[in-house]
Amino acid sequence: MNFDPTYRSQKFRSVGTRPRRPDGIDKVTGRARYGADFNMPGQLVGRILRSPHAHARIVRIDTARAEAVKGVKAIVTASDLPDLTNGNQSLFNILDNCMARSKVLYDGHAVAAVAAIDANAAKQALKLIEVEYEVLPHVVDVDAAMLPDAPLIDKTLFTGGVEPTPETPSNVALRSEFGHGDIESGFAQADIVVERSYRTEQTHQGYIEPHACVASCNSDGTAELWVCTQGHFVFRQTCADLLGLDVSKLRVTSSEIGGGFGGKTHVWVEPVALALSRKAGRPVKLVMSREEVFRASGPTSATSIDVKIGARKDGTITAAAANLRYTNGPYADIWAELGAMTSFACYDLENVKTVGFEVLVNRPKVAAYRAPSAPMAAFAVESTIDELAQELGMDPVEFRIQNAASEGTKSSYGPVYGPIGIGPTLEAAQSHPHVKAPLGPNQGRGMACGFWFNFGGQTCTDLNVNVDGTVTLAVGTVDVGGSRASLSLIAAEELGIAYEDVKAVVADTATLGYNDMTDGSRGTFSSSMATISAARNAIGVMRHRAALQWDIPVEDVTWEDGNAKASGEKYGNLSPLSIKEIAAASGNTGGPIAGHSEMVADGAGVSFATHICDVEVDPETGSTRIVRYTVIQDAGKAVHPAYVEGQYQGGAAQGIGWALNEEYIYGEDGRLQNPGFLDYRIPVCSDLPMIDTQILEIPNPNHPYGVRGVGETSIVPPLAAIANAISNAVGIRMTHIPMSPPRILAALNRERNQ
Amino acid sequence: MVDVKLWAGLVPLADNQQTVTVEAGTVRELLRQLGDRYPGLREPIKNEVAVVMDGTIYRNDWSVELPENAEVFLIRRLAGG
Amino acid sequence: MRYERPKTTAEVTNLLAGAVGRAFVLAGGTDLLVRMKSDDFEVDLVVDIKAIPSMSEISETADGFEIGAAVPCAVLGENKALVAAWPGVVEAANLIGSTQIQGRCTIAGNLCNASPAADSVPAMVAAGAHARIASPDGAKIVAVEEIPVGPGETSLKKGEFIEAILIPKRSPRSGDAYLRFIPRTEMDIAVVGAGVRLTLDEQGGIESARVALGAVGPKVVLSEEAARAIVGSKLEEAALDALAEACSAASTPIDDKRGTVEFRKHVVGVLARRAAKLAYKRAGEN
Amino acid sequence: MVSVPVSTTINSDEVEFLCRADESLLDVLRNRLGLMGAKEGCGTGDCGACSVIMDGRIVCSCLVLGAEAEGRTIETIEGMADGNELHPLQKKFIEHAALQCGICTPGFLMAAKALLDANPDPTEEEIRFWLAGNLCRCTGYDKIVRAVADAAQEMRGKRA
Repeated sequence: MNFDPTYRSQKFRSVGTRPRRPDGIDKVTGRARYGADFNMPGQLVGRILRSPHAHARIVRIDTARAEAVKGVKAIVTASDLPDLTNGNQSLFNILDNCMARSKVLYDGHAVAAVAAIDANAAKQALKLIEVEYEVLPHVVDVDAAMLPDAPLIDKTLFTGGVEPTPETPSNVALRSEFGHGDIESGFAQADIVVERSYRTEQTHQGYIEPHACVASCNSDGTAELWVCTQGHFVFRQTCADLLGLDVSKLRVTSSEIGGGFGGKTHVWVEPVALALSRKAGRPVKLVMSREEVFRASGPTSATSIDVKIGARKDGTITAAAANLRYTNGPYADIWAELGAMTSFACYDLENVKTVGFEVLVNRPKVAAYRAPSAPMAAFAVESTIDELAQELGMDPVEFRIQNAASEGTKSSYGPVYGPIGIGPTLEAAQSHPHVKAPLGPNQGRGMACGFWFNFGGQTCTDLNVNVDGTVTLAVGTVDVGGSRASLSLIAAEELGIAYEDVKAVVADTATLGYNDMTDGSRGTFSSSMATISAARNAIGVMRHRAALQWDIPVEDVTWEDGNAKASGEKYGNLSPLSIKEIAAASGNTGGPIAGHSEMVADGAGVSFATHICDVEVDPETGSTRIVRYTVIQDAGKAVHPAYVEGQYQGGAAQGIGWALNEEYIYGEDGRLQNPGFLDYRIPVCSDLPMIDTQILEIPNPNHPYGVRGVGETSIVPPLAAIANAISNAVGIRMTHIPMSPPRILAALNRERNQ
Repeated sequence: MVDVKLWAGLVPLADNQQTVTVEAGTVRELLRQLGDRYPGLREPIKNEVAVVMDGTIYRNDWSVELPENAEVFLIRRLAGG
Repeated sequence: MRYERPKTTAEVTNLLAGAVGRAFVLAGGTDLLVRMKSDDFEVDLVVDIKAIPSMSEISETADGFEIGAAVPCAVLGENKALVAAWPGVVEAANLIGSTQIQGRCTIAGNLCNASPAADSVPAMVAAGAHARIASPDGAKIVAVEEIPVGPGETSLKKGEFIEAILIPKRSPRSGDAYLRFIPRTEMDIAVVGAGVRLTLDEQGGIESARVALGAVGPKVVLSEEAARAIVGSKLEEAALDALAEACSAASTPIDDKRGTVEFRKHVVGVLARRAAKLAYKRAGEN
Repeated sequence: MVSVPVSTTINSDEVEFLCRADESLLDVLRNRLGLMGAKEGCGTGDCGACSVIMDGRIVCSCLVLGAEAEGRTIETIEGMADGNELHPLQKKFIEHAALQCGICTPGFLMAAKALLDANPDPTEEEIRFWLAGNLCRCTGYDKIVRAVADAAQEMRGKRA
C-alpha cells in the first residue's frame, strides 16, 4: 500500500513501443459497441421536445393529447423530476439544464420527453405536446450581455468576487483576478506597449458519436445505465443525486466512446432516460440527433478579451494584463477564471494581472472542451506577444525564450513552478527544420505556445493474474483514445511479461471502486500510476507464493524480468519461477493472485507545447490553407508513442478548425443557425496536411515512469499560431476567430482602401 | 509554520487576508486549521479547492506532507476536457 | 408514407398526378432524405424512378447528350465523351457533396431542389442545357434556367417531373468551366459559384458567351451584361475587369451563415474571371 | 404506413426483410438486421460514419431508403474481413494507430476500400479528397491517410 510514485530512471522494454491496441479488431470489424449499439428486451424509444425560443417562461405544458398516442408509454416534464429549487445550486443547474423547470434559457433547452414503442409514435407524441411560452428578450453576445440594460437571465444573480456585492442583479456571475507585482509601474518601464482586443466565437467539441444511452429502472430501486461517457462513476453519482437513487443500486456501464473532448464529462439526457424508464417501467433508449448535440449539449465559451503587454527594447516584458469575458451559457461556472489563470502561464513576468468575468447568455450551458478556456486566452496573448516581437524587431521564438517561465518562476496564476517544459519546446522549435524552410508566394509562418494544467485524481485498478500466467487489468478510466494499449504496456513493463499477455478492460461501476473521469489529460497518467501500484502489489503476492513453493523466507525472494528469484548463494540450485509457474500453482498456495490499487494520483504536472504553422492565403478570396504544421510537446514519457502523436495531431486539427471555420452562428431570433456538420465546418481530410510531431520526454518527477498527461495542450497554440502565420502572410492582424474567408477578405479590403 | 496563499475568491472569506500562516505538517492539518480559523472557508474547502505545493497541484491527496518552507497555494479545483 | 417503384414514365406521371398529399420523386435522394429527417417535413408518396432503365442512362444523340434523371453525378465523371465535351458541367456536378453523395446525387435532382447555391445549375445554364419534362399530357422541353423560380421553388406542376437533362452538342472552338467558393476544400455548399461557356472566332476572339452565377440571388443568375463584357475580347485585363464588375453588379446576394453580401459580390467577380480564363483556354484547345 | 418487403444481398448473403417505407437503409441495417457497424453520426450525409458500398459505389446508408435495397448488392463493414483474415486496410488501420475513438473507423474503411477498388495507386491528394466525406475528430487524419497509402502499397504488391 505504501506506493512511492517518485520517478526512477530505468531502461524500458515495453513502454515506448508501438504494439497493436487490444480493442483494434473489434473497432475495424464493426463489433465494438458504442452508446447507440446496445439494446435491452422491451426497450422503448426516448425523444426530447426542445424549446424553439432562446428565452421564454414556460406558462403551461399539456401532454394529454400526446399521452393518447398509441404506443406512448411515458411522458416526463420537470414536474416528474425532483424539485431541487431550494437545494444544492449546482445540482439544480444540472437538472434544470436536462429539463427546464420554469424558464427555457436557450434554443434547444429540453421541456419534455417521451418514451414510446417506436420512433414513429415518439415523433407523433412530440408534435402533440402543447407548450405555451411567454417569450422573453434574449441575449447571446458576451459584451451585449454585460451592458446594464441587457435582458437578465437570472434575476437573482449578483456578481460574485467584487466588494461590496452589487445591489442590482446582472448577467455577470463572477469576477476573478490573478497576478502579482504592479502592472502600472511595469507599463511605465516599457519602451513599447501593445494593446489589442480580440474575440473568439463559440465552438463545439464535435465528437462524431452523438450522446446515447439505454436506461433501465426496476421497481425495487435498482437501475442500469449503458452510456457513452468520459466518466461512468461520475455519471452514476450525478444521476443518483439528481433522481434520489442509491449509488450502489445504479450500475453504470461505459460503452465504447465515440469521442468526448470534454463534452461527455457532463450529463445531458441520461437523467431524463432514467426518469422515463422509471415512469414507464421499461428500459428506454435515448439517442441525441446531431442537431440536438449542437443545440443542447455543451459547447465551449465565446469570448471577448483585451490584452496589454509592455516590453523594454532589450526584449524583457515589463508588464502584462488581460481582461477576459467568457460566455457560460445560462448557468454560472468558472470558464473565464480558467482563461485568466492560463493566459500568461508560459511567461516569467514581474508584473502581471488578469481579470475574468463569467457572463450568462442565452446559449447552451458551456462544457469543458480540451484544455477548456485556454485556447482563447492563448490566442489573445500569443497574438499580442507576436506583434510585440515584431515591433521590437525580434525573432518571435527568441523573444519567447527570453521571457519564458522556468523552474522557480512565479506563475501568473500564483504558485511557483517546479521543473517545466516550455523552454525545451521553444528550443526544439528554434532548431526545427520547419522554421528555416522557404516560403512560397502568399505564404506566411507563425508560431505560438500553449499551457495546460493536467490533472490526476481518484483512481482504482484491479490486476488479476490468471492461472495460465496471463493478466487481466480492470481500469475505471474510460478509454477515449487508446489508453487500454498504454495501460497494458505499463502492466507488462512492471511485471516483466509480454504485452500480449495482458488484457485491459474498462470495468463498470459495480465491479471496481470509484474513478474520476477521463478528463484533464488524466486517463493514462492516473491509471498507469494505479496500474504500477497494482502490479507491484501483485508482485508482492507472487513473491510470497514463490517463497511458499520453495519453502524459503519471502525476504529472500526477488522479482526480476517476470520471474521470482531466490536470492543468495544458498539457493543456487533453485531455478527462477515464472509468472506462469507461480500462477499454475496458485490454487494450492493460497488461491487467486491479484493486485489492487486505490489511490489519488496527484502530481500530474503542468504541460507546455510550441506549434509552428505555415499558411497560404488567397488574397482575392481570403481563403486560408494550412501548408505545413508542426507540434512540439513534452510527454514526460510517451508510453505508446503512436497514440501520443495521435493526441498531438488531433488537438492541432481541432485548433485549426476553430481558427479557420468553426463557429456557432445565431440569428436575430436567438436560434442556432448551423446545428449540423454541413454548416458547422470541422476540418475534412482534404483540408489538412500531414501534422508533424516532436515528442519531448522530460520526466515528470511525480510519476514512476515520468509520464505526463498529453491529451489537451495541443489544442491551445493553434489559434494564435495560425493568426500569426496569416499576419505574416498578408500583413494584417486578425483579431476575430474564426478567421473565415469573409473576415479575412473584409480585413484585406479595408487595408487596400486605406 | 507555513504561509498559505489564497486565491482572490477566498480572500473575503478569510478576513481579507491574502496569506495566512498556519502550523501544519500535512495538507489535511492545514485545511482543518484554516477552516477552524475562518469558518467561511469550510464550504469551499470541501469541494472547491486544490492545494499547490511547490508548483505541483494536488486536487485530492490531503495526506501529503508539507515540507519545511514549502510554497503553498490554494487554487480553485479545476476540471479539464 | 407510400413508396412506389414504377417501371415506366407514364406510371410515374400518373402516380404524381393522382397523389393525395405531398409527393416526391426519388432519384439519388441526397436532398429528399435529408429533408425527411426533419420532424416538420411530411411526405405522403415517394416515387422511385430508378427501375425505369432510361433514367439511369447517358446517351449521345445527334443534338448532344441526354442524361437520365437518375444518373449519379459520379457516372458523369466516368463518361469520357461528356467530360471531353463539357468539362465545366461535369466538374460542377462532381463538386456536389462527398464521394458518398456523388454515388447517388443527380443533376436533375440538384436542379429540382432549387437551391440558389446548387453547383451544377450555373454550369448547366452556361452550357445552354434543357430539361425534358414528362407529364400525363406528354413531354416538353424547357431551358434549365426556367426550372427554379426561387429558393426551394420550381416551375414544375403537379404530375410533372424531369426525366432527362439535355446538353447540346458543343460547337467548335467552345469551352466551359465552373468554379465555386467554399470555406473548406470539400463538403460545403457553394458560397458563390460561377459558370462560363465561351465560343471563339477563328482569330481567338470571343464570339459568344454565357455567364451564369450561383448563390448570389434567389435563383441562378444568367447575366447578359457579364457575357457582353467579354464578347469581342480576348480576355484582356480590361475585359476581365469588366466581367468581374458586371458579375458583382448582377448579384443580389444575402448575408447568411455561409457568407456576407460584401464577400459574395466581390468573390463572384473573382471566380468569374478565373472561370472565364479556364473556359477560354479550353475553347482554344477545341 | 405500408411495410415494404425487400430482397437484397448483404455481404454475399441473400437477405429478406420488411421495412417501413420511410425507413433508411442505415436503420434497417442497425435495427432490423443487427448490423451495427455502420454508425449514425449525423443522419444527413455529412459525416460518412454510416458508409456502405451499394452496387460497387460508396454511399451514406442514412441517405438510402431500406426499400431501395431491393435487388441491390450491399457491402458493410461486417463483411470486410474474410472470416478471421482481416482486410489489408483493417490491418493497416490498427498498425498505424489510425483510430482513436474508432466511431468513424467502419465508415473510413468502407470508403477506403471503395477507393482502392477504383484506384489501386492513389496519391495523397486523391486519398484526402476521396475521404473528405468521412469526418474524424480524433486523429487529424494524418495516420488514416498513411494507413490507406500503406494498405494500397501492400495490396499492389500482392497483385503483382
